Amino acid sequence: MAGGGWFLRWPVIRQLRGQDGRGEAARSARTDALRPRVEEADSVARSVCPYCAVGCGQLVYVKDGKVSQIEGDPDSPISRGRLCPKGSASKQLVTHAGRQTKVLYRRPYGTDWEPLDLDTAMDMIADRVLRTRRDTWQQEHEGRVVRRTLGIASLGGATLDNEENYLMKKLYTALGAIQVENQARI
Amino acid sequence: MAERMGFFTDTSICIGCKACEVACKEWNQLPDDGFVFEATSYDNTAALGASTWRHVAFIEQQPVWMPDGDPMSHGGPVPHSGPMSHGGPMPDGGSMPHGGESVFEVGRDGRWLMSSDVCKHCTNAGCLDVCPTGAIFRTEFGTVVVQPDICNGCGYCVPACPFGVIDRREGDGRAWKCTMCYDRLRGGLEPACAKACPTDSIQFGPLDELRERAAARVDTLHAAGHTEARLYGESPGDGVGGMGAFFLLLDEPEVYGLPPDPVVPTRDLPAMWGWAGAAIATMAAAVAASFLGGRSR
Amino acid sequence: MAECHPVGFQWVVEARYRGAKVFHIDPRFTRTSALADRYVPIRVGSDIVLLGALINHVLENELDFREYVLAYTNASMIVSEEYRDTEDLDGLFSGFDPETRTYDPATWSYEGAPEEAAAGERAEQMDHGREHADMGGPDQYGAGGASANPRPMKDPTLRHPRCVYQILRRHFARYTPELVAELCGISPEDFAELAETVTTNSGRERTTMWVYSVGWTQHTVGAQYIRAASILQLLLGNIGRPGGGILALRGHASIQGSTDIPTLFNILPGYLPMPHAHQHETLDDYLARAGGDTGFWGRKRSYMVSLLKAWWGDAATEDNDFRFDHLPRLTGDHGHYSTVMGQIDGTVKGYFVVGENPAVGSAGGRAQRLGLANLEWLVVRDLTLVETATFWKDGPELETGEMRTEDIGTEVFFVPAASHVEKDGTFTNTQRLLQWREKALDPPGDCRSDLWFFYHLGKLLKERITSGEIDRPLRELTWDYPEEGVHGDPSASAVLREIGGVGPDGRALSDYTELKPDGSTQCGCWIYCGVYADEVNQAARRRPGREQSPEAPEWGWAWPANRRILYNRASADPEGRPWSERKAYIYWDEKKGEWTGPDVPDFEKTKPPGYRPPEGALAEAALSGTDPFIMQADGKGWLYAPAGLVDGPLPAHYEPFESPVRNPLYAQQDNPARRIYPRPESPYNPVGAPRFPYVLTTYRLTEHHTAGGMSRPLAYLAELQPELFCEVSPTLAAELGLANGDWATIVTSRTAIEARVLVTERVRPLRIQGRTVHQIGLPYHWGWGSGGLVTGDIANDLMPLALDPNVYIQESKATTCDVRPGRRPRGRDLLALIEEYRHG
Amino acid sequence: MSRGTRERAVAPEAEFRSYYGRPVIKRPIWHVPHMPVYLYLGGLSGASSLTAIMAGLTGRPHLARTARIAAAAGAALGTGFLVAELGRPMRFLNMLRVFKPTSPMSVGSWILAAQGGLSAVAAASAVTGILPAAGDAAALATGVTGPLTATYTAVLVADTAVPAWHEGYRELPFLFAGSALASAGAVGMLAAPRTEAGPARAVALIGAAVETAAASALEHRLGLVGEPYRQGRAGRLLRAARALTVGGGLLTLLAGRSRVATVASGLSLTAGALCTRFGVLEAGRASAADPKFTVVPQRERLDSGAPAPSSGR
Repeated sequence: MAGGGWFLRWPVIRQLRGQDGRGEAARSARTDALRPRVEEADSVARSVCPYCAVGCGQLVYVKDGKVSQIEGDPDSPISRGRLCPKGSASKQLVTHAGRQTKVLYRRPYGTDWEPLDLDTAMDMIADRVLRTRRDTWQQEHEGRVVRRTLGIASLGGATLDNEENYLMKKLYTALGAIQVENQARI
Repeated sequence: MAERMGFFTDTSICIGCKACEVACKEWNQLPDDGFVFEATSYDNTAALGASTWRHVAFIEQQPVWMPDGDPMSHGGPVPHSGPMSHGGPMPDGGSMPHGGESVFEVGRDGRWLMSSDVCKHCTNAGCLDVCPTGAIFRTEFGTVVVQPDICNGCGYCVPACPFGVIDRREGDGRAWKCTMCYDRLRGGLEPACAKACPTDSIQFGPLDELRERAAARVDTLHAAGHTEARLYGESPGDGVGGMGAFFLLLDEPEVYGLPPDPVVPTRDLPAMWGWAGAAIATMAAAVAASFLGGRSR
Repeated sequence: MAECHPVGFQWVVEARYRGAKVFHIDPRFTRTSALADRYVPIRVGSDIVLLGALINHVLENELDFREYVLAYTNASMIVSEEYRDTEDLDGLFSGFDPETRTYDPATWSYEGAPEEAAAGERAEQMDHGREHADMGGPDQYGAGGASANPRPMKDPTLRHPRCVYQILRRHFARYTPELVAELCGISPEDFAELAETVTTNSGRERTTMWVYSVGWTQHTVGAQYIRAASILQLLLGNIGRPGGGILALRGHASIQGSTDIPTLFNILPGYLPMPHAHQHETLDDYLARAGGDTGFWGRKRSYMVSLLKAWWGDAATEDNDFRFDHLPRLTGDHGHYSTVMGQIDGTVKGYFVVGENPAVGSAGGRAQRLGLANLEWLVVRDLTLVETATFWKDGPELETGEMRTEDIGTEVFFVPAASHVEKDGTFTNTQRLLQWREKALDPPGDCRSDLWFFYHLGKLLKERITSGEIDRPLRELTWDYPEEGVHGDPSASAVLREIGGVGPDGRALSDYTELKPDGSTQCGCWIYCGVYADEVNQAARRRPGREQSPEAPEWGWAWPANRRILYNRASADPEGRPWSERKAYIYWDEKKGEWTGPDVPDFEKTKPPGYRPPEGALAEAALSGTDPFIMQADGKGWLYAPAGLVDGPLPAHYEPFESPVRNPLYAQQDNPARRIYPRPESPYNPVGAPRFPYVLTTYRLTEHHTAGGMSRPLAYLAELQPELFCEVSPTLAAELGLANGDWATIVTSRTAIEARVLVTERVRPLRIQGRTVHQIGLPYHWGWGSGGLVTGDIANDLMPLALDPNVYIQESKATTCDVRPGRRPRGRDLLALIEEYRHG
Repeated sequence: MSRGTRERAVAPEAEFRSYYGRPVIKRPIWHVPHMPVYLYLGGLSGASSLTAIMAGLTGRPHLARTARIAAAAGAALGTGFLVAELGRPMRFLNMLRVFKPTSPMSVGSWILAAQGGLSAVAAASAVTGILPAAGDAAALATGVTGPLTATYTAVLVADTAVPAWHEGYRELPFLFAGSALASAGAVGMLAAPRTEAGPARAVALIGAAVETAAASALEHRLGLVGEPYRQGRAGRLLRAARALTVGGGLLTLLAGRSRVATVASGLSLTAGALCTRFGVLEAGRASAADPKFTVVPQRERLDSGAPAPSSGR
């Protein structure tokens, strides 16, 4: 298709040379070069849809450090490559503009958010956990050893990974925090 | 030219999930269409357009239930709330009118028809025929595609489509519609909507194969008593020479917002030029007469 | 199912292609109804009447799968003379204490003294019903359920008046088609068709399956709904067989995993109960009371010790009870709603909210927000600024004047989370399948995985702790995971390997039967034992489905032991032969001397059908070759639950806590043991109050996800369902003057919200007890924030805090309300309106 | 299935089924005033070309010169409106990328290009007096491109799925031709000296008559599909067009030597022609907006057992 300059590529000339003006002759160079963008992906991760519990397989295509496409994994015996509207919107879920990517801090009685460094936030949270735990520690309750705190509670979503739930339960239990709950209750 | 590819949308197994709409938008990176509550069943998309290349229609055909918990009448077709005349929920509120003109017996259970509409990729495509720039062309897969690098937004394709599919996008100025994921097809992938469709209501494949499959499906449904099942757009003998995307419907096409007997406008083009020729002759004669008659006067 | 699990629904479509008949029973005609063979409308909260009537139909017509019932269920067992049924006590079972509103289940047990009474107090013999109730019911007995006398008296003829079969007959006798018509609004003809279809599609050649979701669980009798379905399915022989079962469709990617490896107060990983202060001082106490000693649950010491070893490593030794003391103790209900009350009362000071949004997603949203506003500190981790993180800035209580930003002392940390593609790890799906997700890329900005957050928080805490005694559990906690990548993420596969278990040789274990009670093995969750077998991440296996059998055993890994159908021994007859060729699955291969079939047998592979346990056998050895329910102490499916539930051994119909209908069956209107919070933050609609004449139910839409945090900010989803709406029938719309597309206000004692009106015949008025009952449907995906492109009022704000007493799930599927045309009042006027309604 | 119901569905009340009353086809997106003004200018240009030729041949130099200018200005201005109507005006040249006989707009673009070029040469020559032979040749050539320019737009409009347009494909060319003649005649009357304006008046008169007759046929022959020409905004515009055209025509007859009456009649005819073009666009919009115009005729066709056959291309 290349060569011959613009004149020979001019569809009218191509028409005169016998190409169909509603087909071949009308094609642009861009059209001729068109390929599915997933072909250019740097990597493909085999993932699982984060919405409901059917567990549909997803293929996550990454190009230049950005997700370029998420679609169904045809290998999955559960979903056979199919996705519902939410699963199909997964790329938007991970790339949409409303996603919050910075730590925010609201001081007591504050009227607005303030920026906060992640490391500082982690330190502050650790301090509060230890302080509250000390302040609310129950060694005994109704004459029985309970060694716990009712001052710290947790509520987790059910999109947490098993590994995450595991570390959470392990850490909370070691801290003596028992009010550990999950969407699974709700 | 490769084999002609197409869509067969079997609405009898559509669950109205709209995965096709979203998968299409994700792949083709289309803008949203605004956030408007339409109060027309679960359809807030309204219609196909420049930024909506799949549209799922929802048609409620339910028996009219009286306060005593019984359908309004017994025996014969149960009156239902399907869209009649300007049917559907009325903009002025109130309940959906039930004209009582049921073509099908909806039974006690009622029906909720859902159907994913899309560009028909007509054999004789109005949009393609009238496009003055060659932006719209027929691909090696027999599909009809707009080239966004060519389209100058003349808008002619918009009224030329007998299905109201293609539209010009505000702010962008160009015309857009379903490409049957032309880029994906070139890479041997199936279109995003067909791939996502959870129940395989949207099937993609060589058109001939799909037509056979569809005929068999109609036979199955008829045998099961669903005599209302019929194909729409599969016949090469129709007014657009057969559709590259055809449908199995459970009611008349117009109930789904589809034209019952679409015709490609260019079918009458020779006749149109003929009449234009006559008008030109009239013009010439009129002018000649005006001058020559004037001289004689 | 088509609405909320569309991709799963493809298998229903496939089944229909093969001749399956699909009934959809739902208060609303949904997208599922559209593809069902029959749609049966039902009044919310009346399902036990329907299921009970089906059970009655089976029993009265002797349509049960008798051979299965006799061999595999407790139908023939004789129940204690002291047992009194709801038929005898007008809606109560024996053992009820009206003071505490709890049951002492002692009288529900089988006849005759339990043989192993000396081994320790049995759960069902506990003196204090209160404790029984406090401990969260079934969970307290672990995965094996409550223990019960494994060898009670039996009557194989099923004629003994106190045998389970006869008790069932009496109990369900009043659950008739007429009652179904009167209470559910289902016509006798529809019921007859359903009953006929279910029974003719059960037996040797065919199976019937029931599929449910939160429409069955979010009730004050939710657990008993499931029990009712279990009874029906056991009677029809539909458990443990292909095409059978009771399938819970769970609504979140790893909600199954979140129960298996619970972030739940009352259980430890693998459904081991959390120890209770009053009962479990030592490991021995604990094991003695945590369910039976027979069946595979009889190995509970191995499971528990291996867990303690996984957590406290070398510090856990035989001498120190494997650090059983390090576990904090429960003293009652510490569930979500009790925690909220603790926040309001000021006992709870700090709160982690991780990928959850209680300000919108939990019932009685105002109470949730009052609790949040009374915290000292709050950590919210999510993808967007969910309402729970911003309630102090823009919550609805600011508009009404109940709160002022300047008065709210809660210190809030919003720490952004990584998305599912930005971390690796496993989800456990609704069929117990663990699937490993590969990480696609690093998270942006400050976003980190929850694994990162809790691992590094743990490290910081361990750095700061003292040598004091209270810090010992933390100090001794094993917390060494390899760090990876630019952010120092702990290795998720290392965590999974710990969960899957490691043997004395340091190698990953392959099966939970390898776990030892002596501390030589460690395993973070015994039911997941083997997920890292052969040092291979089994959950990451991806052999394409088309290259495998339909069971696809090499795709991911299902607990336990990669079994796809639980209790599949029941797919063969007592002699080990398939019930029929058509339904062959797992069967005994006499020549090879083992169980075989397309799935992993859920049975000891080489235990022959003829095996009979010797006297005094423990664990699985105590079960015979014909006991398929291997986690049960007696190996039987329980038609009647002699222990384990806190609100009765059998399901009985109780009205929802808020209902416009009187219970005609019993004097007892609602579940006597239900849990409520009668306090100012949690008001209730009076039963039968004329000012709340309509039935309200909530649900999800395909286009959105739960409280909307993962869907409202997405343009492609938000545009599909942009506004909160309420579905009403044309009849009700005409009565109230509601116009399609206009606004309506829905009111309960909690609050009033506004929604657009969708008038539709898909919602049908039902004839209940001779009068018309209108139901109103509300999807609950909207809130004011979460970065949502679309916003709206919060449906859950309307819901009462009334809980199932077994599992503490709130009744958000059935309540009462009023509906008014037009938008709701704003500000103080809203409070005035609610006051009016509260006090009539 | 009840046939009776279907038959009732096509009763005179035009009861029919649709999807929430939503249109089946898309409304033409062309804007006001761009599109109708272009139609007017194309007509003016085309008919003026004919007038110019005949005026030249019959020795009416002033009229010829005026008409040549009108033809060139009409084509140039019209092109301007056309470009402004494009969603991507910078890509105007893509109109000449292909030549598509199936596209009246493609054909029209080439015609307009020719008409524009030729009429410009003709007008330039007439105004400057340079290269008169070339000017005359160009003017003569517009004898072909002119009437095409004036009428191809009727084919363009008719070659759509808009029922009121498509079904009017017989009348629309005459409507446009008549309207073009009236427009050109009016401009001729207004701009040429009275001594030469006689034929222009005649052109205007015949044009007005043809326009009025075609409009009337359009309104009445099409039945239900012609409804938009009779009702609503389009109906009002077309009634105004008729009044202005008929009035302008009568005035032309009666004007005699009165300059004022001549101006009034010329302006009236021009206004009438413009109203016609605005009315046609409006009718197209209304026709597309109501599904009944799409559904009812198609349903009748199907029910009469004569569905549209394929064009067999």
